Amino acid sequence: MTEFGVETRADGVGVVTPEGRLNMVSARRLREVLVGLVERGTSRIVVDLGETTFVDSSGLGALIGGLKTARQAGGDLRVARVSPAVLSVFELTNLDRILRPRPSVDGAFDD
Amino acid sequence: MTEFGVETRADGVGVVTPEGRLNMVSARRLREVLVGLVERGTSRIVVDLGETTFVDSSGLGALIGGLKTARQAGGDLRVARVSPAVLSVFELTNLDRILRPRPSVDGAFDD
Amino acid sequence: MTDPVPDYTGRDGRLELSAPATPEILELVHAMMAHLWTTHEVTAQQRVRFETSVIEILGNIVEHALVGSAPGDGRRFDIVLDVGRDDVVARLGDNGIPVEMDLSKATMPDELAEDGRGLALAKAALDSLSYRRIDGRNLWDLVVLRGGS
Amino acid sequence: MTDPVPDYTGRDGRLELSAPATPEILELVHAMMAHLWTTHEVTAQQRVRFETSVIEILGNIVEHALVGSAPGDGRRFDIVLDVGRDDVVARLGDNGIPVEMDLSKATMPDELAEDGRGLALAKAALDSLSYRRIDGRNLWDLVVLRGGS
Ligand SMILES: Nc1ncnc2c1ncn2[C@@H]1O[C@H](COP(=O)(O)OP(=O)(O)O)[C@@H](O)[C@H]1O
Ligand SMILES: Nc1ncnc2c1ncn2[C@@H]1O[C@H](COP(=O)(O)OP(=O)(O)O)[C@@H](O)[C@H]1O
Repeated sequence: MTEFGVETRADGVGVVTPEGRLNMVSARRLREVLVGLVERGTSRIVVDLGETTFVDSSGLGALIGGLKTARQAGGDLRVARVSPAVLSVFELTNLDRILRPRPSVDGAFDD
Repeated sequence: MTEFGVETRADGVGVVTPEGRLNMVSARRLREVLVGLVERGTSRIVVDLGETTFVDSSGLGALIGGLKTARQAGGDLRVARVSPAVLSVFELTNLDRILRPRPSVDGAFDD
Repeated sequence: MTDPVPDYTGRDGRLELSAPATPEILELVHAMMAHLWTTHEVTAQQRVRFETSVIEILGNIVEHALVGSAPGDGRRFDIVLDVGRDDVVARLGDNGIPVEMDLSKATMPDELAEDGRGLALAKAALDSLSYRRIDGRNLWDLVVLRGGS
Repeated sequence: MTDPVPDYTGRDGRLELSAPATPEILELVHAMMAHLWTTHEVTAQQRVRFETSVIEILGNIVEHALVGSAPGDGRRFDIVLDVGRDDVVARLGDNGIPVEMDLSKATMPDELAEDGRGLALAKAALDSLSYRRIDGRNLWDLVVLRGGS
């Protein structure tokens, strides 16, 4: 089952690390985690997909939902460490443009 | 799939650590590992079952085969760190007497 | 969609599962696909396209099985999976409500949409996706060809 | 063994798999049982007794499916698994050779024996094990009761 690592860095950026598969079961939990972070004032968020082996359309929906919530609060959501398998799902849905994957978590907010 | 850790300690005792499930597929490999150790002169062997989640009758057969081979070469085979689930399989087959589980790998040859 | 219904019973290596249509079952279907990959060499690209599509279609079945039915009221599905020499195929069947949509019109929604991507993703990932209603059952046939990647 | 053949079709939560009778399939059947345990509370003792027995019977089927048949010649099996209120049940079926042994005579071999423990172990672990040959098929029914532990 999917576990979520959640931490807030010294620079105020929240890092969420879903482990395993992001499907209709775990996407609901990811949504809650992302909204919870923004509500507590953390609107700059990196979703570290380095431990995520699979993403389906509900996982993509949760990421887009998080992105919109973060932007509404003046922040942003970035995804990092995307595997080739997950990247091809981004590409098939044309979401690689809006969820532009960053190679590392540390540098995800550098631009 | 089952992996096997194999090491020979400073005191000459061989330690084999099957990880995962010991069933008809992996039992064959365990047999080969045990015979290989005895052939290379290591006849005192501890099978560390601390990472073994399941044992069926072919796994039991491989352990008994290893025990006999080790004893024929003047050594012995001991099993250590047996989980409650695996212990109940030993008990159902009355093999807990001949494969008397030891709590630790280090102390498995103390008696 | 007027092609004859493919017959998979001659595929000796096929896996068939029949199970309750619950969200938890997705993990077991992932395990079935993982089993297929251990016994056949299929490229990583083909695997991800197939797995994603199967989970999208099954996810929809599970979602619509839950709508308007109490948990445990016995809504079930079945799935056939097989890797052939030339293709990887799945058939999903369920006795749920008929699907009221035209598959040919399923297109990718706006980039900021939070849902509505499932069928368009499966169509984009597969070499062939077809839906039929036969004898009160929904039947979905999914194909990834092994030729290219 | 003259009891009527139990009918499991009314069990809405059952899992049914049909697959090639290969050694690799054991891992997938383990995954099916793991799925059962995530959806039902069964004691650790009952789980290990059931899992071990299912794998013993299936292991025998796989072994005998391989004897005298070329790999890939299409020998298959099916399995039904269910957790009910009072029991955990499995039925395994295959179209292999009839089993030429008297289950009531399967006893634990000498402690230094390297095989011959499978059926005796399943008998010891289960509350009920029965074998029937029906319509050219071998049928094994396995039951662990949930009452005690
Ligand atoms: N198995 C199904 N049963 C009934 N309706 C379905 C099924 N699959 C898809 N649909 C219909 O098609 C629509 C689009 O599905 P999809 O592209 O997967 O997006 P989403 O499920 O995110 O809305 C659904 O909203 C539903 O109305
Ligand atoms: N599915 C089966 N098909 C044919 N023969 C079987 C089957 N299962 C068991 N047997 C017979 O019963 C014997 C005892 O089986 P078992 O107790 O599992 O021990 P083992 O398989 O280690 O010999 C087997 O050697 C075989 O002759």
